[in-house]
Amino acid sequence: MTGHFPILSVLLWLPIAGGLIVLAAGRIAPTSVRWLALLFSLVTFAISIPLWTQFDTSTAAMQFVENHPWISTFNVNYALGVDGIAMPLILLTTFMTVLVVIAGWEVIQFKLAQYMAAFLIMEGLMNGVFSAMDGLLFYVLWEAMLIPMFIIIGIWGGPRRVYATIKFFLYTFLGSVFMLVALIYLYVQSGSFDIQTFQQMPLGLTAQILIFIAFMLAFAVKVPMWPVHTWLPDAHVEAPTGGSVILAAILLKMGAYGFLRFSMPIAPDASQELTWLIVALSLIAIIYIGFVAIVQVDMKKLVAYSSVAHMGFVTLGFFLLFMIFEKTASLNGTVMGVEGGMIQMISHGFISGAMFLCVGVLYDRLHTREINAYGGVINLMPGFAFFFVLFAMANCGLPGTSGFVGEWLVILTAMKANFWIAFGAAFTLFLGAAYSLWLVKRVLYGPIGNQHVAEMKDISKREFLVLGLCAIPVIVFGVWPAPLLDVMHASVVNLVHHVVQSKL
Amino acid sequence: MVQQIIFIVLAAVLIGAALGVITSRNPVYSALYLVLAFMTSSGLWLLLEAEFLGIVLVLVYVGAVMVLFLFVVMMLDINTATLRQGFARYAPIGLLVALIMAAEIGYVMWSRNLGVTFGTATVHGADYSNTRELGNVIYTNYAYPFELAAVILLVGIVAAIALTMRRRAGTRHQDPAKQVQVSAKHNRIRIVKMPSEKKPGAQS
Amino acid sequence: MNFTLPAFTPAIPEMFVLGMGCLILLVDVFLSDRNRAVTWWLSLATIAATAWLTVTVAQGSGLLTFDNMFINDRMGNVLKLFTYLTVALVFLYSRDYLADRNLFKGEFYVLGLFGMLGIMVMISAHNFLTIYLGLELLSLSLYAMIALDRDNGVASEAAIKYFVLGAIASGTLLYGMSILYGTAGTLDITRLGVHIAEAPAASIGLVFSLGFIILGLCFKFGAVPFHMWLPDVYEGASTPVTLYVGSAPKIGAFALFMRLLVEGLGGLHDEWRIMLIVISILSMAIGSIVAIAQTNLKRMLAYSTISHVGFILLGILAGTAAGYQSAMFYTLTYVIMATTAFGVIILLARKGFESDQLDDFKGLNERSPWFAAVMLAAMFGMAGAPPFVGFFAKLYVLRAVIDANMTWLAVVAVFFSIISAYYYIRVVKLMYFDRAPEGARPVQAGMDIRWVLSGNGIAILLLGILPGPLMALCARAITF
Amino acid sequence: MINLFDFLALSGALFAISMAGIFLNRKNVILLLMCIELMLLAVNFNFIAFSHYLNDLAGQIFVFFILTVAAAEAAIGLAIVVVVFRNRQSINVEELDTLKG
Amino acid sequence: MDQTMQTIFLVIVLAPLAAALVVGLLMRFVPRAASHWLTIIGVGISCVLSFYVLWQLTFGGRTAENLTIYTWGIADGIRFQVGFLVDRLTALMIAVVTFVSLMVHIYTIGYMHEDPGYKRFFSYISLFTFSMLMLVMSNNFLQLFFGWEAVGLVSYLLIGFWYTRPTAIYANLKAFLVNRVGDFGFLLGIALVLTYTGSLDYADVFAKAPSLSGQTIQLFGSYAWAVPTVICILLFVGAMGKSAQVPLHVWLPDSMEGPTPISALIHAATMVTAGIFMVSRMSPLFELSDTALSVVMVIGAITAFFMGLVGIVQNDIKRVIAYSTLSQLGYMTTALGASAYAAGMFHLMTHAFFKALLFLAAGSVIIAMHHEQDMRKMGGLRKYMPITYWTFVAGSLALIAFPGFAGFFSKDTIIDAVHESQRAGSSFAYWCVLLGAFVTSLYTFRALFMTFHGKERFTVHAGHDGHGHDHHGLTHPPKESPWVVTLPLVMLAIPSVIIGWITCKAVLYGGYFGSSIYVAPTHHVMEKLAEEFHGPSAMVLGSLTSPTLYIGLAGVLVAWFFYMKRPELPERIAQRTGFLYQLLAHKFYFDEINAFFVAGGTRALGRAFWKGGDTAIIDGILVDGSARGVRWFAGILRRYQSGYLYQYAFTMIIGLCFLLGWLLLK
Repeated sequence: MTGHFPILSVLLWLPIAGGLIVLAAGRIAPTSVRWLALLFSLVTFAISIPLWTQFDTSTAAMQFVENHPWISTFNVNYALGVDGIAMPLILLTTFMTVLVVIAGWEVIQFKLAQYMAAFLIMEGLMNGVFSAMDGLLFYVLWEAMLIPMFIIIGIWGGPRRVYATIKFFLYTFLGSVFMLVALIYLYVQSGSFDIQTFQQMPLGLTAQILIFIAFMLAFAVKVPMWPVHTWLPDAHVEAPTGGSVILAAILLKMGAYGFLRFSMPIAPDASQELTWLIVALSLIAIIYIGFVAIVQVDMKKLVAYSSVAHMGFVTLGFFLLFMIFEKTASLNGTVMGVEGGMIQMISHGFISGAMFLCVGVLYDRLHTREINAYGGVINLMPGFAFFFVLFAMANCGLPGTSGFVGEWLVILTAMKANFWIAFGAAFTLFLGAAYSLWLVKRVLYGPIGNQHVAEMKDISKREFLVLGLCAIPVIVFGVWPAPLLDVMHASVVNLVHHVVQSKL
Repeated sequence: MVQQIIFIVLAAVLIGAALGVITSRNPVYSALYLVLAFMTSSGLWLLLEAEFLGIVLVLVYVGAVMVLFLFVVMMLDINTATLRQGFARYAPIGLLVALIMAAEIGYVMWSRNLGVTFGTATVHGADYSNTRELGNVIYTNYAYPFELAAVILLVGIVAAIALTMRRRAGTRHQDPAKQVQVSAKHNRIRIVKMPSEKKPGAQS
Repeated sequence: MNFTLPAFTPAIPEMFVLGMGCLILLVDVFLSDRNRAVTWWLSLATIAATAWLTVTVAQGSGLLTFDNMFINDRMGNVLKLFTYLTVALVFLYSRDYLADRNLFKGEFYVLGLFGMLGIMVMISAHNFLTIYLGLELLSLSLYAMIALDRDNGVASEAAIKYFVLGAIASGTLLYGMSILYGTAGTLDITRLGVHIAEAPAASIGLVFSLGFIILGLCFKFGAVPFHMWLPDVYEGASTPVTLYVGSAPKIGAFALFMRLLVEGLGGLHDEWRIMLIVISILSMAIGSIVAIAQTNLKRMLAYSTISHVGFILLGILAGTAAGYQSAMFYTLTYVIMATTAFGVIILLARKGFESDQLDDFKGLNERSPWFAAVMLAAMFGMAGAPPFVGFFAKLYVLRAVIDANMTWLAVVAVFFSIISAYYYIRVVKLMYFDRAPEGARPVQAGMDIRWVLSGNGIAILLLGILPGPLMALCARAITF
Repeated sequence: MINLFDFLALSGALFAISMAGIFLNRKNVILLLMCIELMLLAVNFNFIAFSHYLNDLAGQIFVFFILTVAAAEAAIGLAIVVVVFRNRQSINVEELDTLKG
Repeated sequence: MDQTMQTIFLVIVLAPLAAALVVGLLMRFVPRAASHWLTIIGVGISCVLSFYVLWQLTFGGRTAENLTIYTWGIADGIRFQVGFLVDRLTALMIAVVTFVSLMVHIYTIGYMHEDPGYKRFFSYISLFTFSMLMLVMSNNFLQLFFGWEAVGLVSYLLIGFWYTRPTAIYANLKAFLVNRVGDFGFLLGIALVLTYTGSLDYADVFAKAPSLSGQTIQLFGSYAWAVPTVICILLFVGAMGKSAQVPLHVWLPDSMEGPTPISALIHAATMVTAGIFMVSRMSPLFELSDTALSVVMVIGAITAFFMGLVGIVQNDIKRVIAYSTLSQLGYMTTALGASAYAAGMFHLMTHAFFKALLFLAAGSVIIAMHHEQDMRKMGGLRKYMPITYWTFVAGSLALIAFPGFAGFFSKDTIIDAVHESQRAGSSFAYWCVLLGAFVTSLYTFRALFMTFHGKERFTVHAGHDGHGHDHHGLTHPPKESPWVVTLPLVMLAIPSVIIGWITCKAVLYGGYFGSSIYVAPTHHVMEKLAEEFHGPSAMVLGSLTSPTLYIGLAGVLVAWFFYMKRPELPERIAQRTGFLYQLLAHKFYFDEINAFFVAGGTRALGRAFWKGGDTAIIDGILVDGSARGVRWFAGILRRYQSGYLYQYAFTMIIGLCFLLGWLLLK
């Protein structure tokens, strides 16, 4: 179905072109950089909106498809398309990029053009990752994205940025090269890199398990799942605010997305076999990491760990379906888990992004992330305190915020699978509240901590705008997630029906 | 029968000379042992009806290459004492490797005969000239390699000169670049103006 | 005595280079240092003309001449064209560098051209004799070029090491050839192939000779355990020579593998595959690991070369057409990336400053963002990260390996590629994350080198985004 | 009449000796060069013997070229040795170790 | 007609929300006066409408309404909806909630008039009203959970209202976390409900409830638990959190750190009763499991008695009332456990009135004492603030179930019900609630006497400095509070006195709740009582023959003896019975245990995971360790590249040997 406006290609290439233009502008007209970057991100966001408005929720088929041959030798195609699983993530990407650009407005002084360019380029690549229908294209974009992120953390990061960024790069590189081997293996078997071909082709159990593990290495690192999560706290802590936001809001989602796109449909039987593993790791992430988050002394680290814990819900939600199917041999109750995971992804995108933005707001004023360096901030920054409490509450899954929806659905599903899994998952109620609100208590409340705090100014209009933009979806999807659920429903149902059919 | 004896004698000498090359304490001796080795092997080649190569070996190697070796060895008068230190230390491993190598080669050559069978060599009559045979092909079928060999020699010359030629002070040499750039008008003739002489006794 | 004059046309490029080499040698004698540039221009012109000639006399299917000692086929021509390109790049990059160190002599270019001729001979050699001669022509030129910087102790040390080891290697290769000759009774590649094909079982002589042959070939490539010369030579030689040694000869070496091992001894694939597996794993391991400990960039790149060679061997040992194509693709793209990397080193060098230490790259992004980006492309390209061409090279090779049911080998390979990624990104880290040391001057280099180097870097990216054509070229070059 | 394989064994012995020489003379570069010459000699033996027993001149031609190349090689090698000596006042291998690691 | 009802419900819910949002979000632009008018109007509207609804349902002959507002989301065919179920149970609750809330709004004008956070406070309490209404009007578990958490949030915000006080922000964090522990069980219970009934809609769930009774679930090993038992216990855990039952009661006393109106509204009248309401709402489920009900009853009884004991030794007037709240909640829970839901709900209602009254009165005292809450520094206030005094007395009498007062009808019924109940643990519960009556009257009148009677233990200085916060003493003698404070007192005093008379027949025995509460025929406690019930007056007379009354009076006497007659005695007794006194003074050491084991344990565990797991093992050994390993290995390997020509040659030759050897051995 060619001929229509190549919206996905535009979403992929426009930001990249924008990035290059911004780079050039950095040389020629440094003053215009900010506005150019904002312009490009806004335009991209505007272009991405039709994805939602013109999206056909009734079908699980790929939409807005583009397909051109790319590397004939390998029968690789430049094939783009989105379904209900990918589309919301693309909007999330375009939306968050706008925020990041605004957030970096005055904060970044050093090499601003490169900073903005890096984010724009990354936006394009991420859109590509979510819309790629060809395995190799997916991999190329997936890997290519490491480079700008590597540089963002490395140049604009904190004191230990080099360690953090190299750790980040090698960790993710380690994961993804094995995925590459798996992809090539699949290619050799099927003679094409088309993901849907992969999903249809039959595979032996051993092959499936090996492939599943190869993919899992890549995705588990990105998600990140315990025990390959340790790059995340470092990367988050050292990255500049914008970097942390993108990292938490979108990069992590790519891992979970990979599970839905590759691991589960391509190796369903292996997924069935290894569900116990994923579920166990997810629960560890929820509980173990929750405990770890409580005792953090660094705000960003705390939020980072909370991200890990929340992503645990995503993977848990995805893989519960195998357990339920094994237990009840029926599909009802399975879809809810996957949808819960999806919602958790989206909402975590907004919430963690917002949390990092909040931390950034504080950091810009006091230039420290030590929790103990703050205290009684609310006395001087009531406006900020409003948002901070709101997002903290969303972070601990308060009903009425989007953070609740995912956890709710996943826990309900978990109970179908097994009481104790639900029991473990429900720990988040306590742990999430504990680390979020203890943070709030120590940072916001109490008498004014010290004279540095006493000099803090309340959020500027720009910061208000950014946080406000984050708050809207958090509330809206909290009180009315129906549209989001509708969008992904058809695709998820299709996926679930696909993955419970053995490929042996 | 005679050939057998000659072969055995020469082979023994060759091995001995080779051993001498690698064991003698003084590089000059080694070089001379090498000369001996070449001589004997040229003899052995004659047994194989390779007269031309046998002679070339003597001429080129003994006559040129080895002389060059000796020249260099003597030019850089190297303190042979230091160069022979620790000679024995690596001898065992050296011998071991050599023996393994020899064993492997011997195994393949002797006990397995390379896994192929050879017809006996045709013995040519007295009218047969190995040199003519070579000459026939070397400028025809092998013109291309011959040219390449020429280039290699050229490279050798260029390299040797470029690496070793020094312009020492006081040595006389001509520089073509300068020669072609001279112009008779400016560099060669100098026209000197002289005042005309006065007549003697003008002051008197 | 019946002899028919062979067809010269297929070999016209070689003859032309030979003639021009001698001509330049003569002309150079009559040039004063002031207008030495003439030599430079002549050499570049020669290369351009040769390229043109090569294209004009190019033959689709292999055409043999000179008693089947010379073959002009598509693979050969593609390889030759890339050889010209690389040598031309070497000449372009090296000019200012040499001038600064008054090495800007005619000999450098003459030897360079003769070395190129050697590569060409190797590429289109179809007989042990021509293979050997081409090899020696190249090697001798290289020895001389390395030692050319004759007041530099390090360079001469590198030269002597390279020379001695090279001589041993070629001696060993010759020994292998002699046994081959004896066993197969021929020096001709095709006939050798036929002999092996017809023989009921591989005779032990052939198998035995294989060991010597592989030593000779792997030495040229610099594969473990015959790699020892490589780091020392890379570090010791002056950067332009390193650039030369590190780029064009690899193409020749690849041709050597193809002619001797594949076309000649292809029948013994099962024997040499296992050896190459060991060698390539060792190469990847040593190359990836030891490079981490390096502080000298040239030396680090030397080790990275070793690990890349490991990858190239992977493609060859796969033993399928796709495998050879992938190895060719890898070689060519590697050469492009290597030229870029060394080009940047040369670019940053100044009179009395080599900039071959890793620390010399600190804060390059502040001094010259553009060339920092170019170096970044080279580094990530070598690390095999998309969207740079290095990724597709690895992909191509891995695909061939997996296709040959050696997935485990692919896993090993990617594992080492992770380790090697570390030292590549360390360079990026130095350029981007570290502050420039005091008194670090902005890049000062001629426009010509700036432009060419930029093009070189952009090529890494463009080939990475659209690798199709080059892949297709390799696919068409090797067909059987 | 002498057996081909006697010659081959002889050349093999020479080859092995040259290898041993490389191991034994670990200091003097010139001796290393001489060992290489020995190695080439062994090769030549092989070729000539084979060409004789195969009744094929190609082997001898090859030897011819080997001799030529070897001469050039020796020239360059010795030139390099001289250069090294000029720089280091020594050709002791154990002193040529600035490049390592 | 539905349409109008729906709009009415919506207005009831949204009016406070709107007010809250306007005042809260536009705080900067809303003038001070407008803030309280807006919210009062908002709550007022919903109060009026609530009473209208109550009227309609009670006398208007309207039946229960169950309607859906909008679909929150559909996942997996399960429609999560937001809707209202308004039957008499709900109607009663919303009436109580809105009424008390309105009173508190008015009261606040006076109580907070000098507080900087005036507007914020109003927006909070309106928001609370909204949340509470959502909770009680919900017709499904999702919305119930929403309201459940929302009231928790507001209570969190309000306890920490004075966020600069360390104690306050400690208390609110504690409150939220303890509630979260309860919600933990609650959520699991809901999940189980969904799992076994496939719906979260009350109607469907209750319809399917009987089918649950047979099913079992295996939790530990192979022992099969009855599903209803598990569900109900889990749900009740939630109730324990919200309604502060032992051992999750620890947050309630601390929550007194919040402003007094909050204590009245949230921590006495409404929010804490959410648990009671929820259990009654879930009666169709609870009725399925005797085990669960026994648990409920025992927990309630324990709370009722032991928390009352603690109340005796408190000196902070608000804490005394707080503990009394705990114990009264215990009574309600016990009633539920005895399947006397009606009694529980009835006590909930009456308690809402008189406990709110008591808190507000206490608040009025606190105002007069300039935020001095220690009763030992009060006394003899009666003559200064008569209205407060008399309303307080009314409240106290209601609290101690003095015959005729509201509390009497509800509490006596509960005691009788427990007496009647045959359920396991009922006898224990009976003694608890019986003795509880004594304890109740003891601490209530202790508070009354210490505050209003006896000699004045406060000092009055000449007014040199502003407020008495810094040192004990007032700048001017205490005076009666303004009308905005006293009006609510009176308004609340009236129902505290009379509501029992009016409604007890209907609510308790008249089957007022009808279908909204289900009692299994085997659990017919109330029916039994109904047989003995002959109208309120008869009940009052009947009480003269029942031990309860005298036990209560005994408590009053004891209080009088110790705190009026011989005020020095308590000290001595305290010293004598050292351990017992300490035990009570430290509230059975619950806080200490929690602080040490729960909080400390959590932090210790977290630190162990972090330093031990992440930093040491994963990062130290696996990640950085491997990196170090490679670097070390590289250092080793590079030494092999020794720079010696011969070594290079050896390597090559040995390599060659291996190649050849291998080839030959193959």
